[in-house]
Amino acid sequence: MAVATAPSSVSLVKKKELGQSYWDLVWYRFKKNRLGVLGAVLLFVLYFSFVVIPEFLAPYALENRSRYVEAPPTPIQFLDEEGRFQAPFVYGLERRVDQVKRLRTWVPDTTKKYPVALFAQGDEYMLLGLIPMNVHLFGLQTSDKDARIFLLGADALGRDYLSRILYGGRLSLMIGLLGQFLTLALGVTLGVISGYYGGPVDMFVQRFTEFLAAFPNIPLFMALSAAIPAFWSPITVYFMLTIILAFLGWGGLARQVRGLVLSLREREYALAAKSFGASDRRIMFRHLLPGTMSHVIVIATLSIPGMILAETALSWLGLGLRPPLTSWGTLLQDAATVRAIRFTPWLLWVVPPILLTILTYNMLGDGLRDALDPYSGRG
Amino acid sequence: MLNYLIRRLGYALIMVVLVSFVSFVIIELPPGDYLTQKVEQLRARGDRSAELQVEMLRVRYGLDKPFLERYLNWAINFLRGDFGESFEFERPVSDILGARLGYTVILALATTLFTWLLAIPLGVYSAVRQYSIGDQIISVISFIGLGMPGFLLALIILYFSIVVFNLEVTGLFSPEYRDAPWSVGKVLDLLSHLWVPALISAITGTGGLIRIMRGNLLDTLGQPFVEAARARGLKNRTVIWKHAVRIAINPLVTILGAEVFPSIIVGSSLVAIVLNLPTIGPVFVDSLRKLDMYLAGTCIVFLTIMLLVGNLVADLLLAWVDPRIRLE
Amino acid sequence: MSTIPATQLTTAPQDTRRTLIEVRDLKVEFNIRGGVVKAVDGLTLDIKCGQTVGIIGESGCGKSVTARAILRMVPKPGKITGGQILYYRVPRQKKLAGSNEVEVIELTKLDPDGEVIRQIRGGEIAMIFQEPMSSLTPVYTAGTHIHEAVSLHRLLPLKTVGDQMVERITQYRKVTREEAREIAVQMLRRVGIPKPEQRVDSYPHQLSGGQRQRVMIAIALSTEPDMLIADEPTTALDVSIEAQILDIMRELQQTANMAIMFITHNLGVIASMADEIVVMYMGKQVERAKVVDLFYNPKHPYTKALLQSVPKLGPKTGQRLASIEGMVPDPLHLPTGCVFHPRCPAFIAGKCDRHVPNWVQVGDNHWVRCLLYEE
Amino acid sequence: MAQTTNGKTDNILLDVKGLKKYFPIQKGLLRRTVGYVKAVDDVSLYVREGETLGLVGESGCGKTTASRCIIRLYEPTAGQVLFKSKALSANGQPKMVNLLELTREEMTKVREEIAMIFQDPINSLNPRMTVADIIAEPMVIHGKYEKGKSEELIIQLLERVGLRPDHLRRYPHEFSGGQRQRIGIARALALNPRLVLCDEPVSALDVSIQAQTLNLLQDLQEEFNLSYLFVAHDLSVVQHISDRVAVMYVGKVAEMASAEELYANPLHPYTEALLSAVPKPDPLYKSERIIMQGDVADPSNPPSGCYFHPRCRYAVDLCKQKAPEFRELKPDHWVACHRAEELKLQGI
Repeated sequence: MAVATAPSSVSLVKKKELGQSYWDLVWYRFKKNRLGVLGAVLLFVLYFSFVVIPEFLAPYALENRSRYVEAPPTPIQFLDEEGRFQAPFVYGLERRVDQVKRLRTWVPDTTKKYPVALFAQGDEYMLLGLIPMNVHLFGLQTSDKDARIFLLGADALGRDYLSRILYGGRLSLMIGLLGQFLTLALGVTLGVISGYYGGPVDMFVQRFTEFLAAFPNIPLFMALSAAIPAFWSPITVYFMLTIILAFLGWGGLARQVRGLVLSLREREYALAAKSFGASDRRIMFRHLLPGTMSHVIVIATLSIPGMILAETALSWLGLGLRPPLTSWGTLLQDAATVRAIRFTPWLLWVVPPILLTILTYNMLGDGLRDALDPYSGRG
Repeated sequence: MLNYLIRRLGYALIMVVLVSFVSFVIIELPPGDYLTQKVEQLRARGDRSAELQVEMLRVRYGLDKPFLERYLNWAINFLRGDFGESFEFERPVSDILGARLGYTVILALATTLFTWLLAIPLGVYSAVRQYSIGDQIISVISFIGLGMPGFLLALIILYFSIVVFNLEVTGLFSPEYRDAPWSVGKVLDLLSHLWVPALISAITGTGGLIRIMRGNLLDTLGQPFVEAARARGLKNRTVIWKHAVRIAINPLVTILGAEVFPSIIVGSSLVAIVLNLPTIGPVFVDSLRKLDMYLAGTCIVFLTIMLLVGNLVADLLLAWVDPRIRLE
Repeated sequence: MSTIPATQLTTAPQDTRRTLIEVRDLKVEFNIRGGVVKAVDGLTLDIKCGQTVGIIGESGCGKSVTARAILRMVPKPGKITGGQILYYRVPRQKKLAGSNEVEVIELTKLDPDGEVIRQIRGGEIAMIFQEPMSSLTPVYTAGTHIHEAVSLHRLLPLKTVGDQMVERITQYRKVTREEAREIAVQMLRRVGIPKPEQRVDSYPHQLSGGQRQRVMIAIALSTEPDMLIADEPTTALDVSIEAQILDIMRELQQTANMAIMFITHNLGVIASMADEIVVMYMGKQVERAKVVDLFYNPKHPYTKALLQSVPKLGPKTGQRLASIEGMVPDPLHLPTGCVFHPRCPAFIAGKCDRHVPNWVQVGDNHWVRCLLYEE
Repeated sequence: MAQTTNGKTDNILLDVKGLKKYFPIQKGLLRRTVGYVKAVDDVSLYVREGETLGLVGESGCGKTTASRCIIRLYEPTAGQVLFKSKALSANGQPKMVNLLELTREEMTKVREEIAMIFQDPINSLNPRMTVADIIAEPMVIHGKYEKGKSEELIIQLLERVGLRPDHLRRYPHEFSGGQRQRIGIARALALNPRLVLCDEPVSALDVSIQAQTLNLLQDLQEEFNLSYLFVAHDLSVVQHISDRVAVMYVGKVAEMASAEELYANPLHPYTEALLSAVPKPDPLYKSERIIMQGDVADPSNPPSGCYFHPRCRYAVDLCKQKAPEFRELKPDHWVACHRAEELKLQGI
């Protein structure tokens, strides 16, 4: 007998959540989880800025090269040399050779000042692939074609690194969603069928997932992606990679869904539906599937970051996406060497957005996990 | 029991053969082989005799033979202890792996020990003092660690040690000790490098363990037998450790088997690549990238063996610690 | 109707009159999100040596919490917020020396994790639980469980030979491993487990439900406690096993002269086990009486209704069951006045919903909390 | 038409003959079947129209499995389940059919006539559906749901079982156990069945709620001329609600008779012991208690002969060797015991 909880759960739910549907309840619970809501909001912002409008946010086009090879970040200045407050501007860059370290570096050229403006005109682009525009969130207001603003520095081809991170996010963030979508479609369908009917499908799902489990995971990823021919077009490679991620991911999901269906199938409400003559399809999709959805959503949310990371890691190792495709993984290729860290540490700026994405997904997933289980009587 | 062992081992053998074959197929999938890559490199360098040289190598490595024959040859030699030759290093696979095995094992054991010794007590504390400040701090840290990919963390640590502290932390030894014979100084030097992978595993590896331990223990603490033990007049500490933790820790044994043994071969290869550690992981990743098939194949086979052995050991261990489980 | 036979079981006459536990106006509250649940609200009772006190009530009425309060094991977030639990204790050492000197311990004042309460728990007041399936730690054998209890609480005399070559017991020692095992085998035999020498090494999953509950009883009694708290010990068992367990409990009580606090919702079980019964409803005790009195002359409308709502075995009457209307109220929003008034057939408007009834005596050892009997 | 157990075909609604359900025990990688749990092992019983047959026994005796086999939630291993169906007859005259031989479509039709009430008031209602949806579900399945008309019917049903119309849009978790059981009862009545299989409908309820629910079931029976197969482990409840009672032990029916007869003059030693074991809510009730030794037999490895013989105090050698036949010893009093004639057993 649950001494402590017996009085609590039922009555509490009753008071505040009277006559609400399951999803209303979930929403009500989720809203109260501050970390989860924060995760959801941040994720929305991330996807909006990296997937929908990176062209607008980025000051330059993806392949906009300049002579400023490996230029360090140029901070926005508000004070001129005499310390007077001014409209924001950046200095020009000047090449200097450091005799001691035998390095070529860039230093601010205080003789050149370029004012920074919001909604500045710059490289042409198509917003959402539809609307031709040339306005960027910010940029330099100057006629000097050579002037650049590098908030996060420039890479080895003199391209603005901030712009590249913004563009690169699109592929990295989408691969997680796409891959997860495929995984869900495969895993849930096969899982439900396998759990409900058993038989050959069940055998196949079981043996396949067992085999995948016995196969070392990371190498399988790598071996499969290594098998993608180098001459394929980048887009094909991208989709192949998505399919590989989904292919390796569905087994686990199917197994979990199978387990859930197996337990739900013996619930008395499923038996009740059967006793009234409900068809198998109706039992599966009206009674069993909704019961698994909450878990599926949580699992899916929590495994998207894994997919994003897999892309990042594979591309970083040169086994995933390859240039000219720009993703966080390919950007990492330039950043993750001891030499790069020593001499161009700003290239590591690609790491924070990756971490932020992973963290927000985890926050959202954790919040959902609590919210989707409203009968648990927890917090 | 013996029956069970024989069946499990037979099953494992089939699995190893299957996995090794499939991995060979997968490595075979990309068009061309290691040598086509090499030819291109040599050509790019303007080496005129490339074609001839490569043809010789092709015969030497048996790459001119059909796939199945190559696999069978390699598999039979494998049983004799000859794992083939690495194209990249032009040395026997066993030499390459053997040289790195020692460090890999040391690193795997050290990080595992460190992770578990840290995670279990923290998980127990977190569960026993549920919702206390300590629990919340541990929860937040483990939550972050859970999502933190090791190789990115390694990059961050590298950044701070190089750019901020100007410290050399890559590798396992400083240059002056790298080829020196073992001495107290060398051991100290090793320890001064070992903290980086240890720290990384502490952050990334403990998170999940702490969460699992906490969850399991909370479930167990709610069980009637815990209350019954308390009602017998046992000390709180005895109730928690002897009755609750003893049960809650069982599922972790499975994780131990599935993680520790494979990690001896490729324990966090990505971290090892970033930190330039002399372990098997980086070589393995590189061999996959370069289609160095005998090296890659050997690694995969050993990895599979380790995984299967790990699972078997975990199952045996579980049956040993939990009398409810019977092996049949 | 109200004739009480004088032969209510009293086996050890000298010891029975001594009060062992006295609960005075006990209050236990659970501070949960959304409010305070008064799990136990003003409970008063006493338990004498060798006596069985039954507590009955429906789920959530606070009977299990009461039992845990005595052992200071109220689960979080519950707290004892008022009242006293007095324990009239003869310390183990003195008892073994033959002394009957009683010391009074206020259990409610003890540190719930402290040394004193831990000596009492299991040693002097033992407890068995509803779930025999999960009340034994799955990785330890029956023998290990008993050993654990015995080595904590049981003392054996350390004999010394004194001046006049007479054996004297001057000290006590803990039992050894071998002795504990022997005790375990003995105890298992006493609770009727077949082949105890083998069963002592059985793990819980190798035992059936009935056997597990016997092992629980064996553990509880292995320390020779003064009182046993049995929290629904047979609810999870089948009738045939239930009969076996109840039989064993009755028999052991008579030989060991223990006090038993027997908690159940089953009127049949309580009728055959208890000397005195406390009826609880929503954390409050509504009636207390000797068992025959309660069954043949119930006073409180709730008790009456409860007795009439259970179908009885025997010649069929064809009558409908008298049911209690309505439902158990929300513990966070208890009715005003008497908590039972919305469901009470004897409800007096303007009185029962306004005034909280007092605990009044209506007969020899018969108490009731109902406005019908006040004034 | 097949012959019924007792030869009388007049008013028998459900006639179960030799019903068996063996669950295979599978082991190993290849799921080899190494044995069977004989959950239901030759059960014969019948239910007349408008009456209640109580099916009583200890946990694991197969009573729930048997009731589920009748409506083919589990496919029985062997046996016959004859049911007098109106839905399957062309001329409106009820016709005896063997449910186990029906096609899927035919079985679906019969399911309108047989409804089921489940034990667990928490698990038997889909937590994601409103009360209205739950009660409408059988109608939707059988294509009988009409907007407006059916909603009215659902409201009537709700009121009939003692719930309010404003409960319609709520979810199961907002109700107490007793109320949930009422929802389950309303759902069972949605298609106007003739037979209701009640699987421990009150054992999860508190005493006071249990009485309410039993009364409701009795009222509904009278009102709608329902027949009940009432599965329970509580002998007092079964006696209270049943016209006739069948006692099961390890997959077999030990005894079946009218409630009065069975409780007063049991013929099977198991029934006798069971009756004596039930604690009576009367402190002055004294009788010789028969304590059955040992535990209920394991249905995957039952004893030889009569399954009850290891615990039976009247067992003789014959009981160890030969399984007794289930026979009609007195009119309408069936028993499976070799020594039923000679024993003088004590009832209540």
